[in-house]
Amino acid sequence: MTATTEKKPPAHAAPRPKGIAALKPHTTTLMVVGGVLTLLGSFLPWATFVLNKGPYPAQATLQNFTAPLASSGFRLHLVLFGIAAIVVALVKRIPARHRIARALGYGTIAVSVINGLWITVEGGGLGAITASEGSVAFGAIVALIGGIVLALASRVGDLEPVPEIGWKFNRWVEWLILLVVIVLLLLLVAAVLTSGGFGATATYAGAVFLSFLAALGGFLGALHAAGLLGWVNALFDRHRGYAVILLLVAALCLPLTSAGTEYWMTVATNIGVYAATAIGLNIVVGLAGLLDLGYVAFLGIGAFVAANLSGAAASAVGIHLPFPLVMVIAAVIAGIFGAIVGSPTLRVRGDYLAIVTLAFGEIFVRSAQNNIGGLTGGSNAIPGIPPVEAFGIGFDQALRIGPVSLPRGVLYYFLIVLLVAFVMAVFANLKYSRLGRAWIAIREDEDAARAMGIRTGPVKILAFLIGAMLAGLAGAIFAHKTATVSYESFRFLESVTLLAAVVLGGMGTIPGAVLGASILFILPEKLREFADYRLLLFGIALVLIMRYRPQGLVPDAHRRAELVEEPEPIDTGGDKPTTREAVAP
Amino acid sequence: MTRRRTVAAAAILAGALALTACGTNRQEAPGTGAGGASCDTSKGTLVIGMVAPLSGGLSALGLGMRNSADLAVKQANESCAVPGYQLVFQAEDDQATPQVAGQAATKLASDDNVVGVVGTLNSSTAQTVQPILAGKSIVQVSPANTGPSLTRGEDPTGAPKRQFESYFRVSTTDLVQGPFAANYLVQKAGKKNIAVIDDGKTYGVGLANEFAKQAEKLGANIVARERVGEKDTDFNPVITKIRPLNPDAVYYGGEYPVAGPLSRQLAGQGLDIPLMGGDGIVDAKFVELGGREGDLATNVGAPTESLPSAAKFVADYKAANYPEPYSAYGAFAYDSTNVIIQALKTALAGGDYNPETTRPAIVKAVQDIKLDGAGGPISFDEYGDTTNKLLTVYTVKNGEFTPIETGTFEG
Amino acid sequence: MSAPTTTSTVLAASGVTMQFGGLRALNDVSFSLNEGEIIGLIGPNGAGKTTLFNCLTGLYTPTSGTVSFRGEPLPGDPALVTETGVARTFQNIRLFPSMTAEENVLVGRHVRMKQSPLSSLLHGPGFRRSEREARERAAELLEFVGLRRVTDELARNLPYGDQRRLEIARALATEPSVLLLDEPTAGMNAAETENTRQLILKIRETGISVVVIEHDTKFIFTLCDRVLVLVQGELLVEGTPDEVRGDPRVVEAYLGAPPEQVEAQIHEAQEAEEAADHGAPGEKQLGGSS
Amino acid sequence: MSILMSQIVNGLILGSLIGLIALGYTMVYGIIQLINFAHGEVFMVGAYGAVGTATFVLPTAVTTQWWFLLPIMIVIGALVSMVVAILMERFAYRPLRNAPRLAPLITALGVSVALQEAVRVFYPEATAAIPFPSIFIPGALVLPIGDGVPIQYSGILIVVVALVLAFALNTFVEQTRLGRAMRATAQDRDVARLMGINPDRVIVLTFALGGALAGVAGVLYGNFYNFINIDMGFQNGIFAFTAAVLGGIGNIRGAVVGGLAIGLIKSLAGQYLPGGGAYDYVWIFVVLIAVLVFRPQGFFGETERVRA
Repeated sequence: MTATTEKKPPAHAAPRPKGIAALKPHTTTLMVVGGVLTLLGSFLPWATFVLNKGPYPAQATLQNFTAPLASSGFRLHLVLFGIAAIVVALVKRIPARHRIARALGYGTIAVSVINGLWITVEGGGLGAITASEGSVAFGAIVALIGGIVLALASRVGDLEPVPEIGWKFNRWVEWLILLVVIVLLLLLVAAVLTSGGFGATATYAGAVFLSFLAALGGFLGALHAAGLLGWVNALFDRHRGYAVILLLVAALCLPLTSAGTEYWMTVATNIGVYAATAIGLNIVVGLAGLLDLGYVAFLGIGAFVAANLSGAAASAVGIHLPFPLVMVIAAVIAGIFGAIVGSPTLRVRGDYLAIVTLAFGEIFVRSAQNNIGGLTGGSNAIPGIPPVEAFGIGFDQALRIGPVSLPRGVLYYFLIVLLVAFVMAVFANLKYSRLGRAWIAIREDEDAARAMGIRTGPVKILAFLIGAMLAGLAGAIFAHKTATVSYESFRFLESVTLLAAVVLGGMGTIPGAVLGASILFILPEKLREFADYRLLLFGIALVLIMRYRPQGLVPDAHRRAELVEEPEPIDTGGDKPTTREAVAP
Repeated sequence: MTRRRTVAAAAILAGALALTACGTNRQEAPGTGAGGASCDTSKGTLVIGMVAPLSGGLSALGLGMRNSADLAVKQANESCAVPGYQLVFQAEDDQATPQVAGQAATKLASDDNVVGVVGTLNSSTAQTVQPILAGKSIVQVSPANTGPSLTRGEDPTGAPKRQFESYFRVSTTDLVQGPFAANYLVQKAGKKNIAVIDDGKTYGVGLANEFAKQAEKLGANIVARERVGEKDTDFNPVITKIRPLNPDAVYYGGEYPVAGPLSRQLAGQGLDIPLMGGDGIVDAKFVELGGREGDLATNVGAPTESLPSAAKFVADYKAANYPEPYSAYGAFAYDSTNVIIQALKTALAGGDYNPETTRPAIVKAVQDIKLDGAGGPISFDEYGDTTNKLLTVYTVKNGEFTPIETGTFEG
Repeated sequence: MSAPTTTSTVLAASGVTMQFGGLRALNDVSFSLNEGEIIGLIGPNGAGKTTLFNCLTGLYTPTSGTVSFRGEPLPGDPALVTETGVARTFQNIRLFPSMTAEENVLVGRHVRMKQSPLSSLLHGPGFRRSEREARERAAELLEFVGLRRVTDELARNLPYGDQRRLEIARALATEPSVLLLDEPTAGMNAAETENTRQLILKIRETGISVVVIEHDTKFIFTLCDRVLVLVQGELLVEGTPDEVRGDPRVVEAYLGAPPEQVEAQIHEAQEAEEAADHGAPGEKQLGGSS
Repeated sequence: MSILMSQIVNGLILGSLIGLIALGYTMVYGIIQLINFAHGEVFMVGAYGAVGTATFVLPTAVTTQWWFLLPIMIVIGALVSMVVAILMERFAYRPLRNAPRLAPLITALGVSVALQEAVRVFYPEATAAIPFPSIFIPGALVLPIGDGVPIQYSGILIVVVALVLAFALNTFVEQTRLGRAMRATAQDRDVARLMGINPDRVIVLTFALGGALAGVAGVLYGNFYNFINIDMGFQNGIFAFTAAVLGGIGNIRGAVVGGLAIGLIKSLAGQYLPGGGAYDYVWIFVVLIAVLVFRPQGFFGETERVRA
């Protein structure tokens, strides 16, 4: 948990204690000391004995002084942190040294606290990371001190602004760089997903995952502090069309990485379903500012429509239509319901609208549970929905193309990636259009929007309609992938989860909903130890986000309208990218 | 602000560390988990999975299942039940929703070391899990699914058709329990005007439907067919509605959290007639929550007192100090796990584990299994249903469920 | 005076009365606005000036009386009123704060852009053309009000005077025939006020008729062709600036009244308007156009 | 006839409970225009606090006498709910006083989920329903209409307490200095501040009062139904919110009348409308939507305010 918050510490908030200020001339020394301590910590043993549940990762009971190259896992991360800190301390030409040191320091602290705490708790006491029965292991403590010294150095020294890097290369070179960055990104995503191992035998998966995230946060923070992330971001903007295509290809290549297992394909497909739905919700909430608390019902309507047209034995309609047609019908029917649910917006505003949508959601769940019209299967659900088929291949089959074999579920994954890409394109196109501006204007000030000639009623209903259609599309895939559609999947809490995905990612932004949905799905998968507290933490997280970062992880800078206009962004050679600072990574 | 928070965090951390002091929980034989030091585990680790709701509203039942299955795995490790292998138990949360259940099942299915899965709790989650596990020939034994179609297809009575070779359940289906209850209530207890209420969930609706069918066949009059909300607490409107119809008994399809209060609210409205339910209401909490003297219930298997294996399970569970009670499906989860363990032993027969061959062998071994479980003798019919059609009628007497009679349901 | 000789009426109110519960905020107000004319609307706080604007723009439906545009009655929906050709600014600036200056103006182009939802979705050639035209027009308008340099700034980050001018640009983007300005110079210094005066004159030169609400009587008297004085919901005096300036009734009602009395009036009127704002469903129908 | 009467009795009892909870919704909304979604959970937490105290803290000698235990539990329930409500205001809502309107509403959702889960995780065996200490007042008054119309004594207690508390609250708000400060703050926070009222304190007071009433409702609920569970807050909270809207949000009499109306709708819809008990919940929401669309100011809606 420290891992996720350490990236953005409030920098120079508190007044500096006098005693520390005296150290100001010695920040370089402090950085070197911090780096060395971090290195030292990584080489010292971390656990005094082999824990009862099995050995802690990265050979925690061994010291690595004699074999520094044998470091692995979190200890390797610490080695890198330590070396980086020393390099930054000694090479004074590096810009924003203190800022980098701060990122490294927080990373080190987070990594040592996570692993130290885990060993302590699993080991039954502090003896597990200090000294016990003749063996000593002060790795966690020394590394922690190293991290603190690094952070201290940045606190004492003057924190530089994030430098802006204006490097420019030939278009082909920049394309190559982007390609490399995106391949790295793909590998990084795969590494995050697979970190900590898999299954019941991976005892410390949660710790490894959190530690990995913390280390990643530290490194990315350092890169950001050095201005490199900002520069990459500028590259993205300059070659937007190319970058978007690359990202899509990269997403389609995920099955080729270490995350290409049936399990992760299933998780990714579920994320995709929710992300597509959340983007639809983002139109309603993020753009038009209409809070919808029953949104998951549209996913449900799409799913039930698809289930009934799938030829499943338990469906009431019992006809089997081709899948593309089913998707269209599901979207249209969900859209019609969206317009119906949205129609009270003609008269009801704000919170009251939220309650109306909640009421619609509850009516849907209750009606579905009662098997209304025989269409929902009631409490028995609609099971046995056949998989989607194309060219004679069932989408639930594994795939073998020449020497490459892809796991089961990969076809659904491709399908959902394409759907999410489509939905994102819809969202982006609408956002930067007359309609999108009208939505945002309504969100900002409804009366003023009307005074500008916007017929708010139809425009708002259109938001509901389009959002619901996107959810309906996702629902059609959902029905086939899950093979069972039950009212239980569409309860109030699911609507709250969707809303949380939008809010967490950033309201009104394009990647926000995908990011939010990914986090809400991956965290519970990776942190099984905390399954009992899943919803508790979820509730608390909602409160904290609203309080400390209401704009979400990817804030809507809302100033890129001009960039989307040109399909081929022209390299205007603008040497001061003024929009840079706002798009924090 | 920042500093205050840092200080607070540090204080909490320090407090936490101080609590544990400088001790450790180091054990003599490290790395083997609880006990088991004497067993040969040289061939590696095999996993028994579970898919059940471990968080959210149904977690009471799910956690009871998890603990009970965990107990079975621990006992197997202690007794070296599977020579050469260490067994590990892996419980996955399905959040009581089908798509998460599918995800959990996929997770287990893509681990080659998974030899069998216990679960699920809900029938709707089972529908998602079945094909995923079946695709990998992983045996699934459910302690709690009651929907007849899971084993016998869309038309369970007219044209039964086995759905998945690898799916079994030790729980009995609505097709057995509902009619059995009807036989007792109509024929033995002589109730002729029965009001039937359910909670709208798979278990409750199925049970209530099968009960009503059989009761009508036996000549009883179903005076009302009502439904209460699964989160509802106020049943007075429903009771008022059925009161003028003069029922002499109420059959409730659902679980004890509703059944207890329902029974009490019946009395509160002056309807002093017995409430009868299925195994979902057989729980000490039923009485605490308002179940009255004379209320009836059916439960699968012979009474616990007459079964030494059941008494042993209860005692062992107590000794293991789990934080949650074993709840309604604990004993069946324990049995399901033992079914998988014994089948694994049979399938391995001293050989080495190979997912390609051992898994089908396990499925076959489960099909042929004979075991005395905590819920009674276990074996499976051609559909994967339990052949244990032994049921017991209980009544509440002196605040406890007391067996009245045990019998077998025939057709 | 440069009062135009043409007499064609663009906007006319006749007998407009607005009743909020027991309070009559406007009583039988009639006036007409001629092509290319600038009318000033003055009166003490709470005299009903903004209420009159709201009636003219369809935000309120008058209790009785009619408002007509070029002889046709105006529709009772602000959106349609704007489409017909009457645009306005607000007393307390109501820009879209987290949109850029350019986007604010683009929202003003809403009614003049031809872009169906489908073409918004597909971004075809027609879409690009209309979007390019809108942007060009927005750039011209920003240039016109002198805000070209802040095109990409968020509206909420603009200085106060710029916000006022941006609001005017946004209103102009709807291509109005009549522009209603509610206190365009409130809170401005002398230089900015003068700028605004020039801007309004420039707007008139493009053929747009203007009605200005303002407290600054000097500003009004030097800008307008005609001045209306509104007191306690009634049109007290109407005439050229010179006529109005000399009218004793104006001096008495507008300047001479004992301060307490003015205060009381203000209070009453404000309460009435608030009550109107809060009685949501009674007083207006949202949307309902198509 | 006796069916109709019985259903009306059922409706009035449930309705009084809902009205009692709705008071908290209506007051908070009246003052800071926040739909405090978590209010239903405050009601639930109060019930758990009281039951927990009776089960784990109080000596058994005390817990066997209902006339002694019940008042104690009511006070404890009120206190627990009050404290939770105050903490919630202080740490979740107050920092968002000037945030966009979506923010506090989403926060309220988060608080609601967190409170429910906190009880589930930390209260012993809270995953299942918890029996209320068996102190309920047994027996029923039977009105001699038709087959007899039974009214349980514990139900009568609910109606009486709800009406008394609502009346007391109304008097408090209309006739005391603090009550006037509350009304002034509801009208215009800034003006109230100018008049020497500390709006923060008034808001805390509002939360505290609403919380206390919810706590009382929680205990009465347990006493009537003889059990409590962690889901009771959500459903009854939604009902109560509906009641507050129905009565005209911000209006104390309206909340009580709205509550009674919801109770009656539920019991009568289950009896007379198609679908019976399976759809009673749906009918309540249909009424809610209809009211919001066609008469958003509710029955007593003179204080209706919609701030865009």
